[in-house]
Amino acid sequence: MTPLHGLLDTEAIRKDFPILDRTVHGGKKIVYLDNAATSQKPRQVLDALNSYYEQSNANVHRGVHVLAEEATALYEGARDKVAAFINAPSRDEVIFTKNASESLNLVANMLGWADEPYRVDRETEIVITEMEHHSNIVPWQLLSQRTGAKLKWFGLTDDGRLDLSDIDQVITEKTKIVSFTLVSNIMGTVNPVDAIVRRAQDVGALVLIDASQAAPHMPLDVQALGADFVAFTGHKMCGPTGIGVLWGRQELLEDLPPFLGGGEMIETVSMQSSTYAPAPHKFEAGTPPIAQAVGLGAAVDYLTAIGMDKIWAHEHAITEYAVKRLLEVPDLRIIGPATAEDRGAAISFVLGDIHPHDVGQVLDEQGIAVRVGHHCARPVCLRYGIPATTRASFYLYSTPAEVDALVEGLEHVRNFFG
Amino acid sequence: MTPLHGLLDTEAIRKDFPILDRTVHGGKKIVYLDNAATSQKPRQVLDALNSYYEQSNANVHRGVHVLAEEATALYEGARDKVAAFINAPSRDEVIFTKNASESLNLVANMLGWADEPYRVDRETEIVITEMEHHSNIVPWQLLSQRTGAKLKWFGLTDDGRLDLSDIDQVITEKTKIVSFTLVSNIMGTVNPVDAIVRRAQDVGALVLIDASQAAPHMPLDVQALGADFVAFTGHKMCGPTGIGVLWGRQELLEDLPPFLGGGEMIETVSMQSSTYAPAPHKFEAGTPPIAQAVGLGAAVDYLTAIGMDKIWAHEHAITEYAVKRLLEVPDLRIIGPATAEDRGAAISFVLGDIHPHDVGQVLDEQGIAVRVGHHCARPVCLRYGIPATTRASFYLYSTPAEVDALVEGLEHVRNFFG
Amino acid sequence: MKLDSMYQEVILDHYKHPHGRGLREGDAEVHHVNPTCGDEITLRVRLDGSKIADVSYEGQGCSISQASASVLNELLVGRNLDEAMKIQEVFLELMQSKGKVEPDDAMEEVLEDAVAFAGVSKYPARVKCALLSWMAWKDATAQALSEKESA
Amino acid sequence: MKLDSMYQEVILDHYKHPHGRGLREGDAEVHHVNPTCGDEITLRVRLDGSKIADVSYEGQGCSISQASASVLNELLVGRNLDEAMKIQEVFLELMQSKGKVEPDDAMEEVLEDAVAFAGVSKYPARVKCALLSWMAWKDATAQALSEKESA
Ligand SMILES: Cc1ncc(COP(=O)(O)O)c(C=O)c1O
Ligand SMILES: Cc1ncc(COP(=O)(O)O)c(C=O)c1O
Repeated sequence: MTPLHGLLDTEAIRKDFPILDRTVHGGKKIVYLDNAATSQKPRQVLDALNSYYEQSNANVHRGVHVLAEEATALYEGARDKVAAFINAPSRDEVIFTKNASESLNLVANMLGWADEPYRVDRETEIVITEMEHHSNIVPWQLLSQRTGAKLKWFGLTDDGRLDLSDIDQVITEKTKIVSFTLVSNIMGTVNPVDAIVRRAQDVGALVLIDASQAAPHMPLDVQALGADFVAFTGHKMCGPTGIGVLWGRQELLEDLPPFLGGGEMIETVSMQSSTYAPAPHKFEAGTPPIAQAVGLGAAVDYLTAIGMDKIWAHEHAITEYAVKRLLEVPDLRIIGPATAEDRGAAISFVLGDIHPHDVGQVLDEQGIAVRVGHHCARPVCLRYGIPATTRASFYLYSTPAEVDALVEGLEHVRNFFG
Repeated sequence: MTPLHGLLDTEAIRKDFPILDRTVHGGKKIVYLDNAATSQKPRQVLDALNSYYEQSNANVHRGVHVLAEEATALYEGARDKVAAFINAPSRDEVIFTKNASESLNLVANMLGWADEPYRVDRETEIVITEMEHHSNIVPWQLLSQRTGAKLKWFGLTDDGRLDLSDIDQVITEKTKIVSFTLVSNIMGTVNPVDAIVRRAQDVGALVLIDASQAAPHMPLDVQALGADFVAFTGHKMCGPTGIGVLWGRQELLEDLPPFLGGGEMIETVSMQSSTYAPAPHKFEAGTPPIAQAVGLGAAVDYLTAIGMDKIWAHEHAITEYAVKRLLEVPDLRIIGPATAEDRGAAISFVLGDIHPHDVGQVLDEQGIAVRVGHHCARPVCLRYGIPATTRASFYLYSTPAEVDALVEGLEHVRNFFG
Repeated sequence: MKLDSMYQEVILDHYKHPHGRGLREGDAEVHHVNPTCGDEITLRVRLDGSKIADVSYEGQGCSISQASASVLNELLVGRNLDEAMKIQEVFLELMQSKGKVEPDDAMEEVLEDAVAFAGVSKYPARVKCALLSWMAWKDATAQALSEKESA
Repeated sequence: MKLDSMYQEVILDHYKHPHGRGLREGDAEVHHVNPTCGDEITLRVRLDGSKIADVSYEGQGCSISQASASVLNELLVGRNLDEAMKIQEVFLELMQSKGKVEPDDAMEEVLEDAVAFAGVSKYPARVKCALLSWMAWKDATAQALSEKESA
C-alpha cells in the first residue's frame, strides 16, 4: 500500500476518543464506520459537559447569582463559537435547536405562518431534491398539505448526482423556498450550491441548506454559501446529542413569526397578548439545551484546533482509498458517486444480492460498525431500485487500516452467504 | 429551633451533588435556592451520561451493530423508567421532547391541525389560568391567533389560589382544551386537579397538566390525575438539560396528527407522501436527545431510590419552616399562599420597596442564589401589582440551615438599603 | 461462533429455498413494513372455513425476514386457525425472550423449524425482521375473518 | 466588599432622590422593557432645535435602572444632541467593558456621576438595567428627529 497524502495524525486524535478503545464480541476492537449517523465525542467535550454540571449549572438569562451568570456566559459563549465556526455575520443569527430536524421544521413552520412576501400558500411552490434526508422531506410534505403549496423536487442522475437539467422548470417564479442538502447522507454527494442559489435568487425564492453532513467535515462559511438559512446538528460533529443549529439572515429572523412559544422567547406577556424578544431568543422557547450548547462549543473548539481544511483533506484521502478498495470487492456496487470527487466520506453500496441487514450483521460480528437500511433517505433507494444499502462513513479519526478491515470483513460476508 | 419532622438525610444526599461544595465570592459556600429554575445534578446522573458517551454512543433504532443496539436499549430503557415513574399505563405513551415548553407546544399544535372531534378552531375555546408559566400561555395565544379560537382563563384569589368560582362559565361546551399547572412555579400553589378535570370531562374537553414543578417534588400518577396529557421537564428533576416529557393517552396519540416531521417519526416515505410510525416515535422527529434521556432515566432512578413521598415530606417540612421564618422578616410579604398547606417549596416574596434585583444581588454577594424577576409568570406580577418578586425554592438537598442563611441574608439586604 | 446461533442452517436453507413464495388468491391482503429498516411484505391469507387454505407472500428483506415467512408458510398452511394462533403466540414469546428461553422438546414440537429462530431473539434489531411476516399474517387473518362475518 | 463597587453612594443617592422623574410633555415617547427581568420605562424627549429641552420618564425597576435614568436626566438635559450622543457612546463603552475599563479623568469629565456605574459593568445581568433608560432615550430621540423631519 502506498502511503496516503493529507492524513491526520490519527494515533494522537484517537487518544481523545475514549470509546474507540472499546472492544466488542469477545475482545474485538471496535471499527466505527457509522459516523454519518453520529460521531463519537472527544474527552474535551465530555470534560466541558462535566465541568458545566459540576461547577456552573443554573438556568440562563434570568439570574443575578454567580451560577446563573456563569451558565449564561457559557451558553452565550457557545453561540459566539458557533457563529465564528460558520462565519456568521452576527452571533444573533445563530439559533440553538434540539437537532437539525427541528431546525428544518422551524423554517417550514415560519414560512407557513409568515406574512407576505414570505408566506407559503396554495399559489406557491416548494422545491427539494430526491436525495434529501427524511428530515428535509417530511416537514415540506406537511407544509404542503397544510397550506396547499405544491411540492416539487430535483431528480437524480444514475451516478448519484442532482439532475439540474430542468432547473428552470423546477425553480420558477412561484417558488418560495428551495431546501436541499449540501452533502447527501446516503451517497456522500456534494451538491453544486452556486447553481441552485443563483437560480433561486433570480426568482426571489429563499434558500435553506441542510448542512448536517457538511458542518462536521468541511469548512463552512454561511456567507460564501449565499443561502438564507443553514441547518445542522451537534451530534454528528463531535458534540452532544440534543443540540442543533439554525443560522438565518438577520432581517429574515426579524420579519418571520416565532414557532414555539414560551419562556425565554418573549419580551412581555399579558394574558391578552405578548410581544417577542429579538432573534435568536425569539426562536428559543423554554429552557434551552444549555449543557449541550456548551458541549457543542467545545466540539467546535476541538475541530477548529485541528482545522476543518485538514479534516476535509484527511477524509478525502480516506474516501479515495476506500472507494478504490471497495471496488475491488466482487459483486460490490457503489450507490452514488464511484469516485472521490465532489463527495464526502459516506459510501453506500450493495453486495450482490446479500441483504444489507445480513451484511451489517456479519460485519458487526467482526467488530465493524456500519449502518444498513435506507438511512432516512428512502426515495434514493426507490430511485435506484434497491431495498436498502450498507453504508460505511468515515471521520477525522478513521484510518486506512479501518478501510482494510472493512474490505476483509466484506470478504467474510461473501463467504458466509456464498 | 425545634427539630423538623420528615427531613431527609441531607448530609448524605448532598455528597451526591458535586456543585454544592462550590464556593463563590471569596470562599462562601453556595446556598442554592433556585431549584424552581433548575435543579442540580447528582453524580449518578453525570456518571450515566459519561458512561453512555464513553461506552455506548451511537444513533438509535436503525443499527445492527453493538453500539447501536446498546444505545437503543439505553434510550428505550429510559422510556420504561419514566413510564414507571409516572405510572403510565403504557411505555408507548411517553414522548421525549427537548423541554416542557416543547411538550406544551406539541399539544397546542396537534390540536390546531387535528380533525374533529379534537380540532381547535374559531368556534371553540381554550382555557388556561392566570398563574401559568409563559410556556403554558404563549403557545395558546399563538394557537388562538392562528385558529381564531377564544382564549379564556381562571383568575386568582388574593392569597394565590385559583379562583374557580366561575368554573361553569369558564369551561363550557365550547371548550376543547383546558391546560393548567399542577404547581405554580412562582407561588408554589398546588392546584385542585379533581375539580377542573371533572368539569372538563363533563363538557368533553381535553385536559393538559403542566407538571414541570410537580414531577421533581411529589409522587406523580398520571392515571390518578385523570388528565389526557401531562408535560414536564428533565432539568428540574435532577436530569440533564435538553430533555422533556409529554405523556398522552394512547388513543389520542394515535388519532392526533404529528408535529415535527423527519427521520424516526416515519413508517415509509416517498417523495409524494409519507406514513407515520406509531406513537411515541410519531412525535420524535430526528435524532432524539439520546444521552439526555439516559440521564433522565438515571435521575428517575435516583429520585425513586430516595422515594418521592419522602422528598415531598422533606420539602413540606422545609417549606413550613421557611414560611414561618420569612414572615418574621419585617416588611416581607409573601406572594402566594402564606402557609405550607397545598403548596410546593417555591416561595415568592417582596421586601418593602426594595426591588427584587437589588435583593438578589445582595444575597448573591453572600453566596445565596435566589431568582428575581417575573419568573416567566408575568401575569401573576400584574395581578398582584408588583414589578417582580424574589423567589427562594427548595429541593431534596435543602436544609433548615439554608433557610436560616436566607433569613440572615435578608436582614443584611434591609440594612444595606435601609 | 456466535453468528451461527442466528444464522442456523435451517434459516439459511429457508432463505435460499423459500416455501410458498409468490402471491396467490386470498381472502385478505395486507402490506407491512418494518420502518426501522424498510423491509416490506405483502401477504395474503385464504381461509377454508376455520382452516388456513393458503398463505402467499411477496416482499423484500433480509435472510431472517425471508426465512421467517417461508417457515410460517410451511408451518401454518393446512392448520386450523386455533392451532395456528397458538403457534403464533409461542413464536412471539420465543422471539421476545431476548435469548433467555432455551426451547425445550414441547416448544420444538409446536414450532418445528421455527425454533431455529431462538438465536435471533438475542439480537433486538433483528427480532422485528423475524416477526414481520407473522404480524402481517395475524393482521390479514383478522381482516379475512371480519370480512367473512360481515358477508 | 465587592458589592460596594456596584452600589456606589452616588448610585444609591440617585436611586433615593431621582432627578426629573415623572412624565412631562415631549416630542416622542417610547416604552422599553428589559425582558430578562421585566424592568420597564416610559420615556419622553423634548427637543428645542438641536438642544435637549427635557427628558422625562416613569418606570419601575431596580436601583441601578432607576439611578441610571436619573443620571441620564441630569447629564443630558440642556445639552446639544451631538454632545449627548457622544456621552451616550462613552457610557455604552464603559458598560460593555466587563469591568475592564478603569475610568480616567477624561472619561470622568464626560460622564460625571455616570462613572459610578463602572462597577456595574462587572455584572452582566445588571448591565441591561443600567442601559435601559439610555437605549430608550436613543430610540425616543431618533423618533423625535424623524418626526421633525417629516413635519
Ligand atoms: C410551571 C412550568 N411550566 C413550564 C416550564 C418550562 O420548562 P422548560 O423551560 O424546561 O421548557 C417551567 C420552567 O421553566 C415551569 O416552571
Ligand atoms: C443530511 C441530513 N439532514 C438531516 C439530518 C437530521 O439530523 P438530526 O437527526 O440530528 O435531526 C441528518 C442526520 O440524521 C442528515 O444526515
